[in-house]
Amino acid sequence: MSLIQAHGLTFAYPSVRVLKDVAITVEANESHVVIGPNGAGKTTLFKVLSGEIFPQAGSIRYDGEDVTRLDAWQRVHRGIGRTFQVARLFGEQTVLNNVVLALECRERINGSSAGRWWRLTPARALQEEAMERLASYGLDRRAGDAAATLSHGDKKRLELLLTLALHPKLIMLDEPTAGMAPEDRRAVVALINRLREEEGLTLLLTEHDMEVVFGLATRLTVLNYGEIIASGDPEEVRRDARVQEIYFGKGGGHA
Amino acid sequence: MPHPPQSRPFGVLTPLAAGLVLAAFATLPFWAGKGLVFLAGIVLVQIVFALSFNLMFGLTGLVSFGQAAFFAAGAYASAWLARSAPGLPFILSIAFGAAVGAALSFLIGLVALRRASGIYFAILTLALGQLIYTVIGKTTALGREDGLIGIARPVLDFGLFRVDLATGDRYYFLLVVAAAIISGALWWVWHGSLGRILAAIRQEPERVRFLGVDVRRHREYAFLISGTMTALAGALMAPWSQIITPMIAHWSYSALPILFCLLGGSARFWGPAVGAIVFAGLEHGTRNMTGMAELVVGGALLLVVLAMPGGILGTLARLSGRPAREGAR
Amino acid sequence: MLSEVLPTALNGLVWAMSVFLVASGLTLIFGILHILNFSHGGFVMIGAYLAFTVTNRVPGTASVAAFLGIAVACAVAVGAMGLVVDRVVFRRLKGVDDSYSLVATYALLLLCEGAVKSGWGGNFLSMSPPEGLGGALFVGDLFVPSYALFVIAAGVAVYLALDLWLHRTASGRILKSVALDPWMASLLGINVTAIFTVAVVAGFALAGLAGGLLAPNQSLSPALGGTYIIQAFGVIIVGGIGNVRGAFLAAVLLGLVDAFGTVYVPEFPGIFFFVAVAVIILFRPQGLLSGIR
Amino acid sequence: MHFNRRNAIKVFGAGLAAGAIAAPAVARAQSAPYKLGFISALSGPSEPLGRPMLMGAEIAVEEINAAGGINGRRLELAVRDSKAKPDVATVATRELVGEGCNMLLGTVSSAVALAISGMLQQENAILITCAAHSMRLTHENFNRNYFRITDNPFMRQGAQAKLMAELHPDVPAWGGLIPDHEYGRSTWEAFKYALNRFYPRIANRTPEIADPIFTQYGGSDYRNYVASAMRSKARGMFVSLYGGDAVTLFQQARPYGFFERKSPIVDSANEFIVSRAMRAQTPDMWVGSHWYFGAFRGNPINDRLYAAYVARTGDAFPDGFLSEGHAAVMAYAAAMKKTGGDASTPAVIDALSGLTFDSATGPRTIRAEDHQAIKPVVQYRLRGAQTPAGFEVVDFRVVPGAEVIEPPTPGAPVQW
Repeated sequence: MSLIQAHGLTFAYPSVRVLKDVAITVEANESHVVIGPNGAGKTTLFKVLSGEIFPQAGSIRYDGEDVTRLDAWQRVHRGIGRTFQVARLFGEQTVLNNVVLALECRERINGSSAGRWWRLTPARALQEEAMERLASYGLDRRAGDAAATLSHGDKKRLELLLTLALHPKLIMLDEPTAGMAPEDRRAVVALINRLREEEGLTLLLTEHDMEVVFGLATRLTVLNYGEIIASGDPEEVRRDARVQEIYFGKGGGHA
Repeated sequence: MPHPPQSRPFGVLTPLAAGLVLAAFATLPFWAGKGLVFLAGIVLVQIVFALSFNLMFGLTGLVSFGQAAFFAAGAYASAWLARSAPGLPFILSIAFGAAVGAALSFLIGLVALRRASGIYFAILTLALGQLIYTVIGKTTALGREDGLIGIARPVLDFGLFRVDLATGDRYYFLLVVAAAIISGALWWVWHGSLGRILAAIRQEPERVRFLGVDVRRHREYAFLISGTMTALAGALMAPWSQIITPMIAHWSYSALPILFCLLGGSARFWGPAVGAIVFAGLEHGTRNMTGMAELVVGGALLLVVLAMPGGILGTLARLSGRPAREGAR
Repeated sequence: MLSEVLPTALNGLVWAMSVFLVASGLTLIFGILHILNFSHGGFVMIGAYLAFTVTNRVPGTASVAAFLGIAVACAVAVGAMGLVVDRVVFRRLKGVDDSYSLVATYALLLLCEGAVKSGWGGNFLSMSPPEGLGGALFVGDLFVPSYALFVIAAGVAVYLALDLWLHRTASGRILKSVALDPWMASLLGINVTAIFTVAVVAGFALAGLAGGLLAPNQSLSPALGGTYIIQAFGVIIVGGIGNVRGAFLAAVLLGLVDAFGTVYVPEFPGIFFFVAVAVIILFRPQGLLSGIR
Repeated sequence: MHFNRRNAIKVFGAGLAAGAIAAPAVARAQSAPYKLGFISALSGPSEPLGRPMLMGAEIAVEEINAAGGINGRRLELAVRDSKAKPDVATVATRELVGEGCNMLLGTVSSAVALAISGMLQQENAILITCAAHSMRLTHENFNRNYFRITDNPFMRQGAQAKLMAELHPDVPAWGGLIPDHEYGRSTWEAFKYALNRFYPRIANRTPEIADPIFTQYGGSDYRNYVASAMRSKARGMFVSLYGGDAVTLFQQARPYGFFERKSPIVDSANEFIVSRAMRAQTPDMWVGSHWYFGAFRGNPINDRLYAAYVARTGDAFPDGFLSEGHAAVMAYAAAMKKTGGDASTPAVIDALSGLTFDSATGPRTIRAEDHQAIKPVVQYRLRGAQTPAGFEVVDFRVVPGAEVIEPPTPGAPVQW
């Protein structure tokens, strides 16, 4: 079943058209990676699909429902999560409180009393759940530190953790390994594959690093100047003549 | 199973200090002169004003330059009602002031937050505030530029007995109690679940949005709560000063809470209260240095801003090795 | 009714150019440093008081040339103050919250008022336009005070000079690149701190120039600093903050709105400026033009 | 680690405690001299009005003390700045009352006077205002603890319109430039009323009165108002802008040929404030004043006050606020002589009601009904000149107060 069906997506800034009539589908439980050279429109496509901005034309269906005009927060309620290229965290808050806040948001969405605005301190159960989640990502040692003091890789992991705390069905990861050391990248690839295989999540990603791309993609879409030029099985896409020409044309494995 | 680190939500020092200041305010009429008591009443109102403002400013990260409009709305609306219907219970006229402030801040928040952010939001609120200032100054029912004079202090009717707040320092004590209750309510909002979300919105609104929170709606909440409480402060001031002029809607009056917040430290709940008290002390201390007052107040402010970027409380916290902001514990 | 249109438009332009003279330095400093300088009006006021004193103390300063010379001298003097303010205040405001710089510069405004009061006293003062600008001219059928024309010309001249500087000179381009991305500019070997200082000194010099040129426009009192600042704020915000062209456009627009409002709806003097600012920001939240231009 | 916070609390505590000790200490001084509380604008835009008022009060106190005081006791002034803001004035008033000053004087701004007047009965204090002009003070908002020893718009603008009818019977077309607030409107109301009253009687003509032009307060550009005035058919112009706004208006009006086309110009209350700023550029106009020293030469109080002023400042043209600060002290002195030294509020109120006392403008009588003084209304004609001061007084008129005063209606609005 297709979790996301989008077609005709068009987005233009005053001086430049970034997306031109883009159609994309994301099947349930696939790991769909969007690649393309810088400026191809990957991040804009992400923004449009996640509801951060609205397209000027086109429609997006999520899980059978038309979500084109729904704001990001409403799509989150329906099970979409998203991380950013540069991790966005509450830097002044402790690592623990970052997670507790995400859990409180989840409780609010569920309408549970643990998320009501008049609660002075977060429910004990949420604090404990937060610690467990931190422990499973090896971040429990840093629970009391301000999030701003974390290393780059830990920040990205914490952001993923916040996103997962809401129990999404689909998560959109914008360059999840950007700026990471090779061993960290391999850990992220393993983690993402585990999420898909064990927890049944659907993933939509952008990525620059080809090793990462082919390590986790079950489907590959290539975007160039706002247009999709190929989409399908990663190996097939790799052999596509147009892709070879404009993307791998210079013979390298990196974009 | 791992346990959360021992959280020290609220230390013992802050309530102790707050209690001492409250005690100082509550006992003031017994050991200070009439002028100082009156000034202290104004400072209490300004504390409520600044604490309300900081919910939007220091917590949510919205800079409004038109907050005085809500203060004036509360003051004028309650005074106008009390004057038009003299028999009405005091609590109703106060509630009416707060309601008018709520309606106004709801409307302005709805429009301004939809259209502008950052410095544009600040100037938009400034322009809307100046409009309200001008309209008040041209409205005959509100006394035009000369304002409303001779606002009566109310009589509280408890059925069995009546308390005439016009006698002695009774209205002052009412102000102390009201300021304590309102500050307590604001404290609750600031530290509670809603406050945590508002603080998160200040730091990283996009992340909050992707945690499923309607960010604009929550900014509107902050603006609304802040505007309503500010109007409440205005409504409380009218019977105390017994005269209100359009000056309380002027932009320079909107600058006051910003000043208090930054002076005391906008990152901490009690910062604005400290700022209001210190600023009043500074102004009162220099009141007879005519001609020098601007130099002294300006110099002191500049010094504080340059030498104490976290405000007074932020600097005290840094000196004592605590984090600059509450919540990071 | 028609006979009112031209003079009203002209009066609107005089208001517009006097406010633009004040706003130009304000928007320049904001464009580069992102500091909204509350004290700008205070330094305009100091420029005006300096011009007043020099004109009255030094004999033979009644000519237009001397008047312009004095205005330039005021620009230099206030620009020098800018150098001090940059060292002592602005450099410490880097990286702190916008609202801190607002309060710091508000404190500076108080200091300006205090300084003027202790230097010149609290009495009102008045300065006449120089000989040759005191009278009036006929432009067609229109009767125009020559000093009013002079203010318009001065506003346009300052605008053109700034526009040329920013767009047609190497130093202007460097300034713009620093405004866009100081970090990138520093990588390219530009001394960003020095450029910031140049912008502050230029902005303050514009304040001094505005003070010198506008000294005969209205009475002088320690409250003068606050008189212009809100109008100038409105102009730079409506114009698109940091944008000199936008400020010029906005000044003309708001000047005309204010003038026609005053003449045709006399019951509400002074309200149209704020209505216009609110309406324009509601429809164009980023101002008429955006970015530094 | 919590050391610093605790210290901060100590500092706060100490500050508050110091205030507590200071207040009663000042109150103790009450037994020896009579203390008068002076409140006026000593900073801000109204400072040029409040300063001479204070000087006049100081001169009066010195004179009285030099002559042995009142009933053998000296007078003393406790001075507070109102900044022309009602809330600041309210703090200052309570402070003064707390220090034992029940006799207050001063105030420039009507808003400040109304604010203080409203709290007098509650605080058991008396206020004599020296310049606040609002008609409400002696009408709608009248209370027994309030006194005005100077004139009011009804008297001032009445005398001005009367004089115009006498001097310019051929100019029946009048207009006005009026600041858009209560003071501005009430001056215009009074002037218009008096034009309609005196032109038919004196000039035998019905005046043609144009709608006034309302101006913004504290603006930097008045050219559009000037242009509107130029279009008006009115020849005579009544201007009640004050201070810096008036200077700006006149400065911007001159090149339009305003003063050639609009004559006579009547200025409601600017004393020498405008001419001191504009010097040779001062337009030819009739100015309303509290007091002009040249009009009362030969009156020893007038001559001594003028001499004291010149000695202190070196300036030759004192503003009328000087005599009003002086007169308020003289009124209290006279009242206390009458009570035989009893400075209690009820006694002083009784003594002031109906009191006749001497001043730089000659004897003044405070009406018992509404506590409005019957005092001469002073006007002078000014113009720029090549004199050391830059201007000269060409002519002056003194109209006895009784000729132009309104009937007393305390508690009710003026009947126009």
